[in-house]
Amino acid sequence: MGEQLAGPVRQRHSTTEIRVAPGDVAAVMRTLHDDPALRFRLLADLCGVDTGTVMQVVYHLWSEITPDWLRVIADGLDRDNPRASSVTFLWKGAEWAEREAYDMFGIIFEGNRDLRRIYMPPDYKSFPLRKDFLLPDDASRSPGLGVRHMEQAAAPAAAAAAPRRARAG
Amino acid sequence: MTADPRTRVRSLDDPQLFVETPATIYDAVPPYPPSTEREAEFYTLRDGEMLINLGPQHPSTHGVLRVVLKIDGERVVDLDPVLGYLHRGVEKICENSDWHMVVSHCDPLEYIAAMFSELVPVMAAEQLLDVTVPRRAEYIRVLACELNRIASHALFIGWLALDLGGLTPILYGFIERDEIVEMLAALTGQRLLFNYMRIGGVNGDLNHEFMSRLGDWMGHAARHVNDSQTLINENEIFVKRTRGLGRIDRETALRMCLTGPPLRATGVPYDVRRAHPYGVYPELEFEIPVREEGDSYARYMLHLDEIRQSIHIIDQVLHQMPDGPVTAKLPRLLRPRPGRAFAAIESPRGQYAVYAMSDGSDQPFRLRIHDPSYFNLQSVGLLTPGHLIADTMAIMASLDPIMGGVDK
Amino acid sequence: MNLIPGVGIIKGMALTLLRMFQAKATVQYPEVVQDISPRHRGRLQLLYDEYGALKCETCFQCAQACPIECIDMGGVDTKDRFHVHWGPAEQYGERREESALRRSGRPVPDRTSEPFATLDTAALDRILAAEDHDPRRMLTILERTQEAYGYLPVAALKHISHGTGAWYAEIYGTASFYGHLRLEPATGHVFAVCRCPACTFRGAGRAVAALEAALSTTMGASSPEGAVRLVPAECHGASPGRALVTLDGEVRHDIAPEALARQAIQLRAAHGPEGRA
Amino acid sequence: MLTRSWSRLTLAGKVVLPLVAVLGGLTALLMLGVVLGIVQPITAFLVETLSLNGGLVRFVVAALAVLLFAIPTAFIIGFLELKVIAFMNLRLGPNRVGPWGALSAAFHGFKILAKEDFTPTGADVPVFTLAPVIVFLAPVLGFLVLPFAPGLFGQDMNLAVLYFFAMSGLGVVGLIMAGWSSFNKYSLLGALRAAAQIISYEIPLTLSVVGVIMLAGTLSLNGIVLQQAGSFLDWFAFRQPLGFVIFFIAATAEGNRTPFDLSEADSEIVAGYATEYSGMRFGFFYFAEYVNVFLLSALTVVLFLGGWLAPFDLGGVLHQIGVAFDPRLDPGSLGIGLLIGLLVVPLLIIIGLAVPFWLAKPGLAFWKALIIGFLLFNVLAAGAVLLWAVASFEVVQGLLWFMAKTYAFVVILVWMRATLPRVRIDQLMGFAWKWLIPAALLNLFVTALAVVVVDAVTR
Repeated sequence: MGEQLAGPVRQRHSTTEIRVAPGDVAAVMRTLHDDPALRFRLLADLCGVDTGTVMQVVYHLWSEITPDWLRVIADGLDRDNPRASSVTFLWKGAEWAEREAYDMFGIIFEGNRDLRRIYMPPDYKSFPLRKDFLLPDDASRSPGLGVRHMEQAAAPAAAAAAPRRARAG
Repeated sequence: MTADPRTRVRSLDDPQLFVETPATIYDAVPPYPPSTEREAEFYTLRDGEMLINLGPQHPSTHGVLRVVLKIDGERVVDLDPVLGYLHRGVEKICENSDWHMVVSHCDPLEYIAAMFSELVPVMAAEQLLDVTVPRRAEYIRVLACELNRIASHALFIGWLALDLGGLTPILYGFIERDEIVEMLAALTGQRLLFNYMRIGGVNGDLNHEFMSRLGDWMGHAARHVNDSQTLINENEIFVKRTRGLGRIDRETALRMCLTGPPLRATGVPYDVRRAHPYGVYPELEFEIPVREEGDSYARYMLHLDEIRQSIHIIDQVLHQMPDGPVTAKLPRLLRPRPGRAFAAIESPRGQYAVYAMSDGSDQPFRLRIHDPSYFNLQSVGLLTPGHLIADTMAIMASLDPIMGGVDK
Repeated sequence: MNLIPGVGIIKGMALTLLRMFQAKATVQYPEVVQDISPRHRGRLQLLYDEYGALKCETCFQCAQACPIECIDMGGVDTKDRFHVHWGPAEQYGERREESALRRSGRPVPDRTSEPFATLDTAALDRILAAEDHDPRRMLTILERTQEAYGYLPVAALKHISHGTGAWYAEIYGTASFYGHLRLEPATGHVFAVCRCPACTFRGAGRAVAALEAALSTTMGASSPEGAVRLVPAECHGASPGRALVTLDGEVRHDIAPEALARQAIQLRAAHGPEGRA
Repeated sequence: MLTRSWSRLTLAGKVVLPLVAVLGGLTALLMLGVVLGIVQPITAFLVETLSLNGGLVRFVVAALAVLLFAIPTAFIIGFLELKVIAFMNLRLGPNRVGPWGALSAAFHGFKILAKEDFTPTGADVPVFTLAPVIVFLAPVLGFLVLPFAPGLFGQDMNLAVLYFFAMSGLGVVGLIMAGWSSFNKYSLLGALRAAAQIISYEIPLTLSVVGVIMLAGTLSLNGIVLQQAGSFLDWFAFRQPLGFVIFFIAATAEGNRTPFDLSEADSEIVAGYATEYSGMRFGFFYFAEYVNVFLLSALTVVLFLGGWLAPFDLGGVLHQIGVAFDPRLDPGSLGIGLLIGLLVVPLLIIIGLAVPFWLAKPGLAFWKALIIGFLLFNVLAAGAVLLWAVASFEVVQGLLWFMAKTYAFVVILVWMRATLPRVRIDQLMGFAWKWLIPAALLNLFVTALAVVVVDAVTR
């Protein structure tokens, strides 16, 4: 499967991490699931991540061969039109997880029969967990770091709207 | 009912959105055109079929869950759960609070087993901070979690019987739970949301009050649960209503991402305490109860076996409890290294996991909470069509969803 | 499973009949109070000391430390001047009680909740823009505001709070912490003496003693007739070779105790008989 | 001046003063009438008309008595249910209102009176308001027929059993009206379930009673009870055991009691037909259920356990153990002894009862011990009078036995409610049609065969 890996395989705290281009997520998942040597039969978790500049979809898998988790990161989804292929053909249970990722980040999963909003009201326009979602109330005020510009009504010209912190590792 | 003039008002939680006055309560059919094929297929009614709202305000939905049933007479043809009534945006709030506050925000998620919903973010933070927790703290964590598991299972038995009409087991369940919760209140200070786990250990050491109550309780452990058993296990009406109901086979269970008792009832021995050992579980000797039938009755009996296993674990933990500090040395302001961590534990309802990302600041960059009830509840849509309305109660009760965790 | 169908039901009925005559688990609450464990954290209440005074001086520590920011508190500062509030910005709430009382014709008890004078915030906005609305440079913002308006009006503090997003209570805490920041317009002349270790070596102590004798008052207060005030100052370690003593803002070069005393008495005399205009 | 003094009156005064005024006026009017001689013909006319149509008067009085008897029964059974289920759930149940919480069910009733009963939008108002009345009156009318004691019954119809089934059929109509008219999907489901359940359980109910009728030969409940005279072995329960079991199961289903309480299954369809009801309308459903429980257990007792008949002859038993008890004791024969007894004996008994308390608790003042003694004396006296009444009056003994047996069955029904879970709708119907009706027919066939054979042998 070497050619489909987009990044180095990392190993820490009993979790193996591989990065995959969003295009060949379906192929990688099928091999992981069906290959008798791997047998990753259980999808532990599926979640969307917004790293401020790019969107990711992170899958956690488990197989009875090793007690470790396998983290597959579909990296590099474009922020304005995030698209990823759905894994409901392997795990029907991922339907709701993908619905939540769509509801919170706007990631569209091709192949998911029922991609509706699951938490927000159906006619809700914006996607709450994206980094540029401005919270109307001031839940963002927190004494820890003083106040970040998230609640800034008139965004100052100098600092960009996105948070000023480095991109996550 | 003349259509009242639809005034457009600015929606409260999304400033750019204009919302018509909310549709009247009793048309289950949404006022907007269906957006996906599944929705279109669900909301087209053949003759003789009727849409009925089960919830959000309904006696047996274990919290605020609305299920739109498409029924033909008493038989359920199709089912579409509608979530979001209890959604508080915990993940967004956690992104704006520092690592200590995350523990308090995650407490009320699976509120019946609050000890577990605290433990997972703490373990994720410890992975990010590369902190080794003292052994005594690990043992106390296992002790508190197993006690909380017994309390949660005792309540599960009560709710299952209550949803099928029996009035007595719920009371025995609450009496059993109350003894345990009083004991945990002596240890942690709170009855429901303990807020006892800290990053690097636990809040306080075992005190005399807790040990004496635990001693009495161990003498007659799970006495009321045994009473509920005689009331339920061989009761013909109960058996006839739950045996063979909501049967799911091993393959579909894995595909539906079921975890916890519903998965182990189908024969798959997946328990995070054995599959991905954490804390001191490798040193404890206990076996994972597994059943083959995969129906509501098997799920119910599995909970009883798990209670016995938990008592066995508590016994061992009390014997092997080492001495030493209960919290690791940590700076007051925690700024974990930029990176990712995935921590999962076995909560009474299944695999409860947190995927935490840190960007070096003292606030989590992303905190994804994986709740077992969210995925277990999903299989209700697969199991219920074909049965009667009364069976949806039995199946949902046997899957034991907690809406706090489902809606996050 | 037992053979005869009815046995399960009968066993269940027998058990409930047995339980009917057993000891009950109910605790008769008002008569029998269950013992609360010493570690109980359920009691959230404001404590009173033995004289009946509230043991809370609105220091906001609890509100700041609260993990889920659920503590909403407000209070009046020790000199009964400013109504300070911590918690989510409840714009409407702060005015609600007072306006209700005023509309009902009853006197508003809290003098500090007088509707504070409005302020032309042009200068303040320039300062905020210069400091990039950054709450961590709060001290410089407050000092430059004091230079612009002569003191720190409440409206300015509110505007800063809205501009930088920090809690109003935090800003009020910073303003009232530093001696050189004034929350009230300075009346009459102001002697400011910096008492940091560097200045004290170079004669600040003698200057303060002389001024206190001349003005017959103590540090931080004004002379009896209010002509001259003696306030602590902050030289940030940049004192020019001798103790930092300023009169109405500009630095005094001759800080000999006698000269300062003569100057103070002269100012008090100038202010003395014909009274302030 | 009048208004000023009126405002100074206390609240009690404002109530008592007008009352006294009215009474005084009436007596004055009556005195005037007697003097003028117009009162006498009026009373004569009244007596004459009443005596003419006695039957109608008896019916009106009986209906009134039955209605007044039904409400307290509903309160008592409501309280009984709360307490028994609580004790079985290892909790105490209501114990704050009245002694041991006895008045709690009564206060439930008054509270329901105070609650607002609104009509939901879209509800069919006339049907919506009439439904609870029908549901409540159906079982209450059923009381008319019950033989409480030898002479004590509402209306002795010779078609009593038939009348009773007509009334329970009427109840179903009320349920369907309630369910259909409250414009709520849950109510509709609940009403249809109730209709299906009660109709399909009416058949085994009637069939099992036909067996008893064949043996008793009469449809009148009094006749049936008299047929079961003699010791408890002559009761129909022992001659019709299968009929008795079928009747009891069908009766629980008829009263919507667990395990057949599907029409008001709160865990599935919120509150069934009573979802949209609140206030006194819901109160009617609430009381109807309890009155139905009393009615069904009373009927089981009358048909199968010999209504007001004693299981064994009390007098005979007492006689055997040597206690010669002649109820017609003539107190006059004691002469002066009676007078002394009435003055001295109660005092002695009170002191006798007070002393042990005074000795047992040192801190207790003697006068307090006396009060306790006096209370105990009252209890003993009441007991003695009751025993004497039972021994001497046939009606009191009959009523006592009837009430004891009926409340035993009420407790059994409540006991089932505390223990058993609910049955599903298709199991409920399957059980009725596949099990109960064939069993009832079999019982019918066997009884008929027995009657014919016994006839042939004895003739």
